[in-house]
Amino acid sequence: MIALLVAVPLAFAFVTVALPKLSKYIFPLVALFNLALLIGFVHPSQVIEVGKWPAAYGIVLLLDNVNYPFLIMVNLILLAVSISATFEEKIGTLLIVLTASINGLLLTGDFFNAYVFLEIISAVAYILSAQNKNSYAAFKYLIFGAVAGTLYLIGAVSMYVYSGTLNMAFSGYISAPEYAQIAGIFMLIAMLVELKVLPLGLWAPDVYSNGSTLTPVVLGSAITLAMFYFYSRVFFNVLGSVKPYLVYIIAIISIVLAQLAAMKQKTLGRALAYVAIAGASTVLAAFSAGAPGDEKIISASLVYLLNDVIALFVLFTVFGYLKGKGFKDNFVAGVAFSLTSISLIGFPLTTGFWAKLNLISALFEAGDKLLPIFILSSTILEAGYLIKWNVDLWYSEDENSEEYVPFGAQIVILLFALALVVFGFMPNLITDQTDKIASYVFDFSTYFDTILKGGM
Amino acid sequence: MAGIAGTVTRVAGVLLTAFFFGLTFEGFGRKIAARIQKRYGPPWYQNFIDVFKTLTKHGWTHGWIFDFGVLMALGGVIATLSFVPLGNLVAFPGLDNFFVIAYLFTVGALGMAMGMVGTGNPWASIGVARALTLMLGYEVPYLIVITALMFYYKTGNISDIIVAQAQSGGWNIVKFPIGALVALISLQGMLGKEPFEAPIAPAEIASGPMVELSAKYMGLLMLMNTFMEFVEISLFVDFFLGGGTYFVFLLKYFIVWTFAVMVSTVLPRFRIEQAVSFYWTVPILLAFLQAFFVVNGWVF
Amino acid sequence: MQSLILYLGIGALVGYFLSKINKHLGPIVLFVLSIYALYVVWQMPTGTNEALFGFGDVLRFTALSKYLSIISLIVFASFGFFNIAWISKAKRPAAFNALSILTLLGTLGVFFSSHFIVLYIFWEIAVLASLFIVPMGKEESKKATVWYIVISSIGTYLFLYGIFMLYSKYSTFDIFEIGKYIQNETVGFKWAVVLLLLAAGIAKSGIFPLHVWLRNVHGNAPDTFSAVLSGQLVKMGSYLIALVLSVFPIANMFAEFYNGVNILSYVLIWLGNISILIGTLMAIKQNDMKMLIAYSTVANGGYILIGLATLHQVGYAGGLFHIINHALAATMIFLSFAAVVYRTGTTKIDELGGLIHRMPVTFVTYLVGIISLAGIPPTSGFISKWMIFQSLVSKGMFVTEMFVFIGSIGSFLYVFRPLAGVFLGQLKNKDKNVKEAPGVMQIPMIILTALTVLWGVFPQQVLVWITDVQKEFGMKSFEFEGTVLKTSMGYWDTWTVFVMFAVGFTIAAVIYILMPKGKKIPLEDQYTSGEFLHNYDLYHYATKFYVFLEREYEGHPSFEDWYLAIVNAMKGIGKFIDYLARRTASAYLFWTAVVLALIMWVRW
Amino acid sequence: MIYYISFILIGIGLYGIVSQKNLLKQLVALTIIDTAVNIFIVSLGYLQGAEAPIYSVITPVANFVDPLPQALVLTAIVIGVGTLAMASMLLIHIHEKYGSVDVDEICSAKEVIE
Repeated sequence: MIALLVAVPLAFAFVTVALPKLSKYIFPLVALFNLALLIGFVHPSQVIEVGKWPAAYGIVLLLDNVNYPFLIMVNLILLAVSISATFEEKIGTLLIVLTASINGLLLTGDFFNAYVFLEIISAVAYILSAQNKNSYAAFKYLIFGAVAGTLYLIGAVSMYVYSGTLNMAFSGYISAPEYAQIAGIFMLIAMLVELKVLPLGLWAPDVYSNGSTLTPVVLGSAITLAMFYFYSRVFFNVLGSVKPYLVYIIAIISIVLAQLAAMKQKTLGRALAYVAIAGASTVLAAFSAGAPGDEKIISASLVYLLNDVIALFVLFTVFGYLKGKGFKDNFVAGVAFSLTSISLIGFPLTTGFWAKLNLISALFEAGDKLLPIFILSSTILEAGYLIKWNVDLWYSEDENSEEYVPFGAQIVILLFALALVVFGFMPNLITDQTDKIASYVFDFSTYFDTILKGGM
Repeated sequence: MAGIAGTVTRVAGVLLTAFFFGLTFEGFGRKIAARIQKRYGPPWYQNFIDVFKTLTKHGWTHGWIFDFGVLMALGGVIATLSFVPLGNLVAFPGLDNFFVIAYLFTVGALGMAMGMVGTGNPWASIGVARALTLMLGYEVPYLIVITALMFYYKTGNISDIIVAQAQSGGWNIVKFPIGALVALISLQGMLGKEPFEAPIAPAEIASGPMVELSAKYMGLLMLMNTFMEFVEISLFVDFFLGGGTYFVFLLKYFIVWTFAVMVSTVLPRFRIEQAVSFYWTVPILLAFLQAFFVVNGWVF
Repeated sequence: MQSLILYLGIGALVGYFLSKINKHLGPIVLFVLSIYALYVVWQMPTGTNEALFGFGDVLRFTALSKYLSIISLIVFASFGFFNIAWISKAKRPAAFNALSILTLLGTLGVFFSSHFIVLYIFWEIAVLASLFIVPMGKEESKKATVWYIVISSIGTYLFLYGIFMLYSKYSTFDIFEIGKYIQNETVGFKWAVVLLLLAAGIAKSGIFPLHVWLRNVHGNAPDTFSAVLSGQLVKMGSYLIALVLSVFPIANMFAEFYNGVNILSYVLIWLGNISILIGTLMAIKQNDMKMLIAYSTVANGGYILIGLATLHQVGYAGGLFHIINHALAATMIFLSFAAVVYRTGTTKIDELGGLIHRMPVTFVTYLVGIISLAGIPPTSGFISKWMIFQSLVSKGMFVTEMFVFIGSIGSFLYVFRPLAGVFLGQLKNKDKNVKEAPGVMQIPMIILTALTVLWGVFPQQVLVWITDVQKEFGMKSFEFEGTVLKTSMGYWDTWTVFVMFAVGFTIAAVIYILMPKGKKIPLEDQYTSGEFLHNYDLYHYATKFYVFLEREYEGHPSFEDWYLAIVNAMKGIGKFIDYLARRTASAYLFWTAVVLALIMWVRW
Repeated sequence: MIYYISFILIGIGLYGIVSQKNLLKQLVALTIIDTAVNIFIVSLGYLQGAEAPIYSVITPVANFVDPLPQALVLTAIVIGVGTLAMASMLLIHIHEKYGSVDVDEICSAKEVIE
């Protein structure tokens, strides 16, 4: 059943190649179908052995308690994208392919299969980046992404060499930690690139700020979410849980640099791009702080990630449509923008507040007093420039142009913004879920058993 | 009722003393100044003549704030004066806290400043601005010295300090010579006499605050000025010269007044910023020196 | 307390929608709510605990809460009433009203909380609500907003860090609970925690080194809202300082340094000293009347801090008393400025003049406000200054005294500047037709004026509140009997002083009435050194009022510039990052290789 | 031995990308890396003296090289080609927009356009 999550979008992608005009309508349907399938028909844990090859030999697709919520979230975001974004017909096909490949990346239990999905995602991302005649930025991203991809491939193949299998669970089980570490380093670099952690995320500002409306939204929300899932899968579940100090430090440096760069920006798009970098870096830093099996930190950082992703979705959508014009005639967009930026900063009674509060609290409990300092001080900067942008946009004097936010997008961003506020008032709705994910993230034996023994 | 009657009598005594002796000593002061300058000078009662004459003339007013300011000035100073101990003549025993007097004093100053600026003449504004600036100069060292005294005697009441001087048998001018020097320098500024005469400076800014005054307004403010001088010098006498009985007090008062007049006669005028920077260097350092001595118990 | 907070929350919504119908309705909602809350708070017994929407005992009504709530509600009630007329000048009236009510909710919540996180939440609500009102002001108010949020965030996040340091030790967020344990910690921990907790209060009440936002924010915010900012929100910081200093046994936690003053208090007192100096000297320089009073808020924040930090029977009471005085005075002053701006449209002192002849009520409000601010009897402002002076003198803190006296005498200087420039002097030609502020605006101004004088003459009510606070925290409480205020260094009687002032005034008045009447002459009838003047607008001394004094500290360092320089340096790093990001893929790849090599070398 | 070749090739490719200012040359360097990685993978599966992994009359005993890397390489090559094609497309667009594929010239052209 879960194979349909990949197969159906892929099939429809081919349909839309033939009938490009339909893509606009098929894409939301596909996303809706995925959601319906996920919520109504499939439940963790399920395993599919592709081509009936048994687990350690063939490709395995797995739905468990970790990727199930991620899948729902990603498909929800893609559905939102399908409603809120306006795109060309060809891009519709691409987005359907993206749906398939993200679902595939989330489901797969195989290193090489993951590589293929990663490359497809990247390819889509390159094309999305090249929107709006932004080819140069896209080319830079491409060079960078391609090198990262080859590094990932080296890592995946190394795992194969050490363990004799590409199955994540089994190779993680079988390979000695020091080998796994070397393979992990290669994969890590690839992921740092995709997670746009500075200095490896230097491609992001150009791509995010100059592309079409769609580019930063898709890259910043759906793909980031998928990458973080993959990171947690590979590094918490498969390659064992050590606190990677270097990643921690790099992520912290990245937070600082990104915030400083965001502060300096004179255009909103670029500032938001750096905000996205800082957000991703913060989550990564928290992930590495929580790597030695600290479920509280992981849970809190997942809330943080969710808040970040939704907030950036809204912010980038508003930016994409209004191009930095004021909110005078776009009241709804303005409200959504302000609410999400408040949540992103982490003012009380928004999701961001609980994200930061829980994260800091969990870090303190774990005895980590360094990261809270950076989180809090970066929040100061973030508060400064985000409020500045808000004020500038609300009180901008410029005569309004024809830029407006379409109705569908207005609904979507308003719903997302309100969701952040509602979760702010009822944080349990979301923390319960993340607690659950966090409790499974480190549970390698269950994962191993599920995959090897067929789950059912 | 007897208490109230006594209080009223004492207040009346204080006010009348200030009125009579204040004006008289001012007359003496003019005479002394004239003699130093080799002039004959007016008679000693000249100031009485001035006050009464101005009070009875028809003058000009610039609106209600001008009138109100003048009244507030005189009223404030009268209120202040009634709390000042004149030697052993204390109108309100126990209520002569120094800070109360020092701040009540500013009511009168504020009233005058407000009324004079209310005339709409910029010379008055300049004069007031200078007066306030000068105040920032002389008040700080003065207050530090006085608070050092208060710290030493563990009381903020002036008459208590007078009593303590009598008991220990030494005037504070002997015990706190540096402080007395600072207070004397500040006193010159308070009195607005040379070398700290910039706020009035008749030849420069047309008598500053007084530029638009006429007739009874002038008279009321002359009274106010007399009372202010009386408060200032009385405080010095009480704090440093041991107060004393009524007549001894007046004698000491006269000596201090004469000294101030003599100093003012022979000195030229500081520019206002010179005055302030002077106060902010020498007297304030001396004041701190005195405070340092007091804190360490080095008192003669 | 819980219901009060709930009502205010609903009130914010109601206020918003009512303002959409008619913008004058919103302030009425605020006014009614504040009066109702004032009634409730006045009645409520202290020491009660309450749950907040089902979360444990997180609210606690202490005597300190009561005192500050009453102050805040007085400020808000007058603000609300004033706004009924003023709101027609607001840029976004509906949002303005709703956010003002939310600000009130936030501050009251802060005063009621006994749980650090709840306190923090309410704190941020107050900050956020006020934050979005600020940019409705002048053009520069947008920049001011950024100053506001950044400095405020610095304070609150330091505070938050401190909370978590405590939480990781004691696993509780209850303020009073923590106060019991903290005494036995290591010295470093105590210093860190107390300073971190105080940071929020220091930032909020505009104490050096986090004072820089006040000029921008109070100076540029919407005119009436400056009254709330300076009269009320700043007091939230003072509240936090008072709370931390009294709940934690500071005197036992830190070693004695000088004459019974512990070392932490001494540090705080020095911060207060510097604030007073900066606030006073900078206020003297300002040409914008709102900015001038904003700097005076810095100086008065210093007074409050010094008073509280002495932790002395008299000084602490003086600090608390100064909170109410400055709240009332700042509100009066800013409201009178709002009335002036309402009629004339400018805040520059040298563009105004002679308004007393057109706006006498506004003038009187301002006059009494500054008399109280400068600490001149018979207003309440003097009482608190007197108390602070007495306690400093009794401890022999001469250096602090110097700053305090500079602040006190300096305040005569700076408050006189708007008095002379705006209200006195020559009436400008363009303002010849200005009318007095509307009656609705006059009423709160008159009430505040009356209150200031009333509490100056009969301070018992305020002193009861203050001594309740002192008793609650187990300090020796300030002694007074009727209108007689007592300290170890003597006493004074507010009533006698007032009577003597009345007597003096009567004597002067009698002389005045007995003597021949003066003839009223127009303002243009002036001594002009013999010149013939065409334009009396120019015959008004308001520009560079204290130029001779300003010249003495012309080249002073500016903390605002320093902070901006730091920001610029940070932006420089950001620029470098941005430069890297604009480079070719080669550069990225180079960095990849570097990171890869690094990771290979360190292995994680 | 062959590992070293592939690593040397990767090094050359990285150097090429870092040092070259012509975007097309960077792309060439990228394909060099791609190829090098492919060689690396194939070389992993190679066993000295083993035979092609096909059951037949000639090889009745399964003395095979590892077949999986070869399969992987096929996929990787396809992906590499896709990337190459896309990069070429982007290069054409870049050339259309800026009239050059040289980094410096693009930068100066960018300033003109913006």
